[in-house]
Amino acid sequence: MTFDLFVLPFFLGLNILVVILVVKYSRWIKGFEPADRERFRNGIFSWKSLDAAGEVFMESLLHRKMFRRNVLLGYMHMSFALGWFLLIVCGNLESRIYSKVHLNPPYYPIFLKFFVADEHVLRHELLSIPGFFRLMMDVFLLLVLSGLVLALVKRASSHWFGLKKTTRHTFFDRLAITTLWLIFPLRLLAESFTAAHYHGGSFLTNNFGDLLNSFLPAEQLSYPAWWAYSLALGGFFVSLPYSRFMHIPTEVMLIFLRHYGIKPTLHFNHYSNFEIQSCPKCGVCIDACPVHTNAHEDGIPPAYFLRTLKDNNPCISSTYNCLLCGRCEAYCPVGININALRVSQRIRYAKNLNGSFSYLKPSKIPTAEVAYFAGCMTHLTPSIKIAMEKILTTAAVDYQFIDRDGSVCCGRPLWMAGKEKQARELMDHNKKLIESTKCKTLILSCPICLKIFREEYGLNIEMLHHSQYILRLVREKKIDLKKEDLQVAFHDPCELGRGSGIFEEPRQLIRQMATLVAASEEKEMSICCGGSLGSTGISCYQRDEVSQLTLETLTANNPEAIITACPLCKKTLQKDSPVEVLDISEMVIGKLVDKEVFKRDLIYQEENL
Amino acid sequence: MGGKKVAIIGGGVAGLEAASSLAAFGIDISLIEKEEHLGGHVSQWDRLFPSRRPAKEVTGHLTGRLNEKVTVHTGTEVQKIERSGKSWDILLNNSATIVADALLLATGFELFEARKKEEYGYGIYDNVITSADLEKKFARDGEIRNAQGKIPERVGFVHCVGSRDEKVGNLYCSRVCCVTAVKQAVEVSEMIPGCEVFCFYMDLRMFGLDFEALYKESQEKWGVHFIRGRLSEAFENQDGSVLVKVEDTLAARPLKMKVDLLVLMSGMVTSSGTKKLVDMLGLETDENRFLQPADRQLRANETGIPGLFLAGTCTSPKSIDETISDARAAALRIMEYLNLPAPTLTPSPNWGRDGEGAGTNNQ
Amino acid sequence: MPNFGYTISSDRQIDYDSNDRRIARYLAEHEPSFLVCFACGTCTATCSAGVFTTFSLRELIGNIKRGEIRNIATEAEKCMLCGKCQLACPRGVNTRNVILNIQRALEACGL
Amino acid sequence: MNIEGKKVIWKEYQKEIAENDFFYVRSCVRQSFFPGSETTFLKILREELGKNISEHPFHTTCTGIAYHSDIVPFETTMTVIARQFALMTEAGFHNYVPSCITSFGMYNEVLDTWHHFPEVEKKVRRLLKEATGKEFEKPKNLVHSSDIIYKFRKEIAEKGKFRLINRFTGDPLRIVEHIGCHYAKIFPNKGVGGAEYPHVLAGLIEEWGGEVIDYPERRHCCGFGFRQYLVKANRGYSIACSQKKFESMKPYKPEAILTNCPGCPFFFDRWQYAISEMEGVTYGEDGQGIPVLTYEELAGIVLGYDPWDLGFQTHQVPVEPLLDKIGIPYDPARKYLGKNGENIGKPEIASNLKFCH
Repeated sequence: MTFDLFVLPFFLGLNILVVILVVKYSRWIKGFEPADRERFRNGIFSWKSLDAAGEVFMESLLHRKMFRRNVLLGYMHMSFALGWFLLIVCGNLESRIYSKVHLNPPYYPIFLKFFVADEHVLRHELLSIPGFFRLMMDVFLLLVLSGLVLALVKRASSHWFGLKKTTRHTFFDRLAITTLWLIFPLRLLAESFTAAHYHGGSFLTNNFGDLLNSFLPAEQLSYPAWWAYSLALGGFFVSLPYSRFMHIPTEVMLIFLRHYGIKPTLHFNHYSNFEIQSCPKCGVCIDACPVHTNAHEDGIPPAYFLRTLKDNNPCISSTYNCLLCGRCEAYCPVGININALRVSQRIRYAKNLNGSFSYLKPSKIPTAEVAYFAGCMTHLTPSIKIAMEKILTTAAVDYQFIDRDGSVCCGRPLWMAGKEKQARELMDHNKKLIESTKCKTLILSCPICLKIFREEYGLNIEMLHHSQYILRLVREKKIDLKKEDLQVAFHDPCELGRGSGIFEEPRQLIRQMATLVAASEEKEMSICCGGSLGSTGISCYQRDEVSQLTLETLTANNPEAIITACPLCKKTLQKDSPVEVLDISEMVIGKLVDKEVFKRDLIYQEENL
Repeated sequence: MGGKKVAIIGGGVAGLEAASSLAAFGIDISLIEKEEHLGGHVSQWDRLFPSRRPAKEVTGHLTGRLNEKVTVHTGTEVQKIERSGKSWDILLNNSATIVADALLLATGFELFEARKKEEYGYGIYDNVITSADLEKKFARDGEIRNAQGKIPERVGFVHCVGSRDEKVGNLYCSRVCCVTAVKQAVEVSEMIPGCEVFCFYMDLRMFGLDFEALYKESQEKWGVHFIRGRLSEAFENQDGSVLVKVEDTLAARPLKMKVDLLVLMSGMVTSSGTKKLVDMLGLETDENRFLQPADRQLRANETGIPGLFLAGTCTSPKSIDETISDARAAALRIMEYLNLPAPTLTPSPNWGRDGEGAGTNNQ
Repeated sequence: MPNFGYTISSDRQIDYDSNDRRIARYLAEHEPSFLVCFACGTCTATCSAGVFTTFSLRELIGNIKRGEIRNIATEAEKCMLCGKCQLACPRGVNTRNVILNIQRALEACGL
Repeated sequence: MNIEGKKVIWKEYQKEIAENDFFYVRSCVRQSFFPGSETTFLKILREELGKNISEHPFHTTCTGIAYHSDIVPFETTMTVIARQFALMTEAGFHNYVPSCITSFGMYNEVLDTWHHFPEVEKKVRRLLKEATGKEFEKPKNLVHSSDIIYKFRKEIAEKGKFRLINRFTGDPLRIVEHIGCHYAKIFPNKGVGGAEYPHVLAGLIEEWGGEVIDYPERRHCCGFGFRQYLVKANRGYSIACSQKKFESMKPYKPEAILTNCPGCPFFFDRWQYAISEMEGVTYGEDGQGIPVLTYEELAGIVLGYDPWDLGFQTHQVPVEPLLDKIGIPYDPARKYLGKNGENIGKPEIASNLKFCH
């Protein structure tokens, strides 16, 4: 017997799901930029797909990143994903034993125990191939069920899973999760009832079947149980595309697309759909968001924001109030480019917001090997300017101070506000200015500038943050630093660390001068100072809340000073900091040795009086 | 330390505080007040800046601290003052005479007569009132309506009326009007939701510790508008509303607008009572007609005449807390003069805690 | 009309009652910190754009409060959004959001 | 509006106005602007009130116009004024009565200067002596001619044949008054009723049966402003000032504008025409303008003088509608006939402002 009516819910559900997915995905892929479509076509039948498969296994099945975040959470996701996956694979293999035909209908392995439920086929020793499969199938079922138990516990008390807040559910989310949670208990029941009669199971289903049989009419109940099981499966498949569980197939797609080299752009496009739909709403981003946790701003964390994108109506506040600090990206197990998606929505709002800088007149700067661009923010922290000039003169660097008499903004703030066109105007102006110096190296004091200079200016010269350049000067012995018995903590500026991947150089430089003590959150996990220009919406009071949090993490190990490498961070943190806050360049001039240097310092100071 | 007697002219904040401070050390006090009630201007006020506590709390506390050593003569004016030896003979209009070892003048201030700024039309335009009138509305009516019985949709406050104005011969700042205007602006906004409130100011002199906070609250919470510029003139429209002309000096352009109620922040001028005593005792006054102490920094409560002391707003505009400190300082000087040991602390533990224990604590 | 050789000069007076204060209301609602500006001019003094052109946020906010909105669109356009003013503002005015909201308000009011 | 409040102020600002024996000095411009006014003033004082008033053929400008246009120095002004005083002294008078508001302001300014700086007075006496050999006494009583009409307003009302009442409705005529800036804005205590709420013209209107209409821009300048009008390039400001006042008074539906200055009535009258041509706007009922009168003309109306002898034919804004309201008889045929019957010519018809021919 290879068919029974009860398979229909599962079978139809499965087909509907497949059709919907195929339609959705193909529409999105068709919508790609030609270049991306090209990448896709070339990618499919290349080694890239293997890599992708590998990552799918690590992330989508094993949930490695989840494990890193929290073992219980990781195990919960892993047990569901991997357990189910193995049930399907193993079930298919097992079905081969019993079926004569080569290609079984897809429901056959799923309901195998129903179809092969007759005495003589099932008389097997435990130490036989069929027996082995039976054992495995029960083991995997147990694995999944264990995950289910955890899921239920998580419901009750999520903090065991390292989550303060969990996501809210939509109707389809609820439908899907209910059916999902029913699937495996029902499978257990169906198989157990059947096994109670024919002993076609293993340690779990057989014994559980006998137990049930002792006080229930197992034989009569087994058939309804198979029906229920099939219904649960069908229900889950049908609701999946409209629920958070859409992330299961979509995340797999996304991993492949990434491996094919498709990247997010500034503007919202069909690739963005894959990213949005890949969000499992696992909620790790919620507690990662300082604006949410400390500035009490709702709707910012991606788990919430991306849903509004799904419904295509993100509100102004959730679009603009985000600091774009990128901490949620660092946490996201799926690796969604949330900042890009956020800015893409700002562009949408900003479409009619103009800006015209026709008043900027081109100007020239004398040529030099090295050019220094302080940036707007640095003009509000002149100590950094002075420090940099002092260091550069001390090291006898041939340099030009490009914006000594006031900067034209680098364009990053406009860029982050979604005003690309206007940002480009400013960028062109600065680009010409810098090109006029014919410099080979450009030093920037402000990480905000650094990021956009590196990513969008298209200057083919070396662009370094001053922390990197100073470290080089030290290594080249152009300046000597004395190490003192001083304990300091380093604050990673968002745009320098997560933004530009510069974590180590500043730390190495600091270690030349003092002992670096850890902050409770640092590097990728460091928290924004609160001053980020990424947000236009939040109030100064909310910014203070974030600063407070950051200062707590920085002073966790009682440093004597906080060192940062960004004028904006410095200015923001020093407002409420219990200890001194210095830019790394200011720290350096305090630690310069060599009498010559002090002489030059004096001359320098006189010149600047 | 019996036998010593001090006469205090003026039963306002300064007079009351000085009286209770001295009486607490067993000195006999004659407190002479021309009005029927004690408390001076503050007794006519509804709420006080910046905390907006009821004025009654303060007057209640001050009068409550008067003990049996204080003889109060209300509804009484001074007819004649003569110096006989070291003491003062004070003849009252009820033909009683008081003999005192020391005399303290606490004759306070009067509000500038707003009619003198003819161009603002006080007394001519129905809807031009003074800050004192508004305070009475607060206290009496508990609601604000203009002369047409309409609840105002727009109210304007004119700062520096009679202050910092050569045209009326007052070259000084009255100190308290700015913050009073802001306080009243907040109160009006609170009473009339949606009412637009404007302050026309030259400089905002928020000198007190909490004044700036009140100023910010007025903007942030109540949306009070501040227009920098002094009113040139006001005019009454057909509907009784007031048309004001001012320069928005920050926009460097003249501005006109209509308000349903215009409140003039009358400043402080020296009181008629003070003027009378100036003639009686031949006291010195400064160019603004306030009493001139022996030295504004070092001997702010003394005069050239031994045994004659000054306290409160008769020497210069002061806020209530300043007046109270000044009165205590005067009391201390008087103690010294009477060769009594200077007190180590003022025996009024409850004083200063907002309202708490107000009117109690008679020792 | 006979040529008199002169015309009637326009009035420089701000007529508050007839001015359009919708923009001011929009800002008060969407970026309330706009209300606490006390016109100290720090923003204008530190302004990156101000180095190169006549742009004064202080003046812009003042004009909007008075309903003098004739050329606020072109003025607001000059802002580079660099954020110096926001750091400098003693009253914590959310200056960059004021600029963005001026442009939104103009859109909302169909101006 | 609380009239009692105004009365308080009017009480404060009363000044001494001589009873009789006036030395009258004419205005430079009024005789050409409103030819009937000054002769009417003399006629009223001599014939109606039987006063002794004299004027001097050698009297000249007080230099006010040149002074306020910054083209003569104050010393010159003071010496010229000293000469006028000398004429009065020689004629044996002590009560000086200028017909011009600006002159009135000038004389006050000079006397006040001499009061505060006696040495300046000494110097001026010397200069006058050297230049003309003349000496002078300062006036015992200096008033503007409108002050005198104000003083005798009751007498005029008694002798009057008409009152300022609309005979069709029986309502008092709604009249706005405009005081020349130099009357009291420089020296508020030299003006009847002070600078903010002057009574000098309001008193006439009340006394003669009309209703005084106050309006927001009452205090505003008519727009003459000397250089604003005299320099053609600036005339836009001048006319804008008048327009501001018209716009402000229009809602109050005034039936006449009463003035006491040489310039003001001229600009109110002529600018109404210019504005009607430039912008097609008129400020009276159905296309008419608002008639502009000098206080002498108004007094003349009250006393029943012939409108054409008062010089109404020289007004740009026709006065006939007002005369009709009061019920004053006039012969339209005689409007453009001069003193001895010859035709003085008709003005062109204006495009918007209603004329009466």
